[in-house]
Amino acid sequence: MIPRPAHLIESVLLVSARPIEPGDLASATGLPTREVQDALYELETRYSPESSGIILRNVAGGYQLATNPACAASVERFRQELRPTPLSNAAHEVLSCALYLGPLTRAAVSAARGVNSDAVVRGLLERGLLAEAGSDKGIPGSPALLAVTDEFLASAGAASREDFPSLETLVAPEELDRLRQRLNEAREREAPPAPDGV
Amino acid sequence: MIPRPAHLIESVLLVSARPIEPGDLASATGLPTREVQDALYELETRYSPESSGIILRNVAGGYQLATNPACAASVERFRQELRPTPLSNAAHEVLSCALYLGPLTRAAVSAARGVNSDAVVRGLLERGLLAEAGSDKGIPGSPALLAVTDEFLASAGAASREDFPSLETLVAPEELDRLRQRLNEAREREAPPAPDGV
Amino acid sequence: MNSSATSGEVSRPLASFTVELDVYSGPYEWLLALILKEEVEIFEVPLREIVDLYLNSRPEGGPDALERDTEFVGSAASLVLLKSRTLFPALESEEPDEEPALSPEQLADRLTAYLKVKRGSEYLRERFDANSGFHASAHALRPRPGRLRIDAARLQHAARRTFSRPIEPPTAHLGPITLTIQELAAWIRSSLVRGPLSYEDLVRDMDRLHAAVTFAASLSLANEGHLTLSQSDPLGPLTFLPAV
Repeated sequence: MIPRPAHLIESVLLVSARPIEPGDLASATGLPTREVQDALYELETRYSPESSGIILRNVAGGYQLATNPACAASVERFRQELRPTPLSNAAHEVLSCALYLGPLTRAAVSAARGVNSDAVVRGLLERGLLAEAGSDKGIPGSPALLAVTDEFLASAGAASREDFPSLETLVAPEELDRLRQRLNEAREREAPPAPDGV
Repeated sequence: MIPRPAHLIESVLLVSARPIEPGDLASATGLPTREVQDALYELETRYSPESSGIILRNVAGGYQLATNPACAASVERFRQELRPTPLSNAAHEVLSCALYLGPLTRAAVSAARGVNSDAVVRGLLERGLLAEAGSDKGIPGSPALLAVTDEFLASAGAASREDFPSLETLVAPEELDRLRQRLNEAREREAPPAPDGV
Repeated sequence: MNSSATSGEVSRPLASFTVELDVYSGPYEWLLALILKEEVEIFEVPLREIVDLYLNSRPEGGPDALERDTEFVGSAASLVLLKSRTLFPALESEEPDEEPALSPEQLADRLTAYLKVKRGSEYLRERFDANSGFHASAHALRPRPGRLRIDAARLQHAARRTFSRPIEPPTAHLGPITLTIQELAAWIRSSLVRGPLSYEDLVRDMDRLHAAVTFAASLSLANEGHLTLSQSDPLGPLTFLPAV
């Protein structure tokens, strides 16, 4: 079954929390701009405040699905009841990297854990437990640095990072040396030291 | 303007990535269960694969809005993300053990498959498709029991654990007969019947 | 499935080749280390997939292209060998039977049970495939701040586990193979002319890979009836005896 243009636009709108410009809708769906416009007119009727609990908003030059303000009370009650998903072992490991070794890049988190951790990092950013805090200018592409947030501290019942036992009390010195060496090696792979005389 | 029940439900569904149980929809919207059910029927038509790029799914004991798979290419192009690596044969076998024979221990999974499965189990725990659900007190060391998760049900598009055909229907009786016959033949080849008079 | 291979350091040409497999994702070198430490089951490592990943991500040319390819071929060959070693049936027969032999009925029951699991897994694959195109709403609300409780003890445990994970570059164990099973087999046979041979003496100066190749060669010879393996205790010293 070939989906109709309005269906394609609708599905893309569901997976973006931010407004999407018509040009980006066109390139995602492969539709000509004209068809994108027609589909958006059609969706404005389908998702109007009179006919739906979900509305199509045109904000800041882009289009976005949002809840109908008339339904705000239900949405807020739902939010009050929302139980957080428990954190996985992997999430605990990534958080401990950010807490003890951070701010650090995604690549450094992966190097410390020994497995690609990008998906776990994305989840923790979405949950507000990690945040990007500046970037590492010493590495080509200046990748973002990750740090734990105040929300993380509050969730762990800590007033500050000093409330956690120090790294030295958790890990033996030779293991710490190995860890630092692993991180250095990973960093050098990303930012090779300049050769002499340059 | 007082919103219609279906609109209230719709707005709450938009703000959850996870399936919501009918009871939770009722308490968020303040609607009686009966009205929630009626509204869900109405929304199943509005968000059916034929009529929309957004679909109402009944999975893992709840209801969830998700993109229509027919629109997946546009969604994935927009996100610039690849689909997660498909699971291996080994992973599907371990999940089949947990679904049909579980909850069961790691050792029981390995015994059923005839090969150590700990690494595969670790991967599935990390992906959230398996979880430890209690432990087997009858075995020394009380090893953890593994069970499939709601995430598993959602990934399989199943409303509940009962939403799978039984193992007996998946294996045809003729196939079982053939297996036994092959075993008998193999046994006879290994230990040919003694010749007469010996 | 993602992979990448870019030029790395001169001494470790595969340093930046990473693999994403079901059982492991991360640097290829570490996968080798984990296999040697038996933290990853070689049975579960799809060797063909690794080769495909390497070929697909292999950068054209570059100053160390030949070295990189050689290194990869060497390590991949080692993996094939290790895998075939673990699949060798003779290995089991040298150890005392831990499980009593299965009766034909028990064997049939066990295979029937496995067949069912297998069919169940095939059904699940179809089901997962059919449902892989759904994407959930990105408009999800976060729970109110403060509702999540992070357990400090679990966090410390995670830190300890992560920071003391024993990972070191393992390629020293896995130099290119310089001896074939045939060469080793010929060597073992000529040494056996002088009488029984101790496996431990034979491999004393070898690295782990060559010791494994030697073991594989001795299993081949035993299988063909050229020698007998003798081991009085489980995991005890192993002696090769000339075939009677």
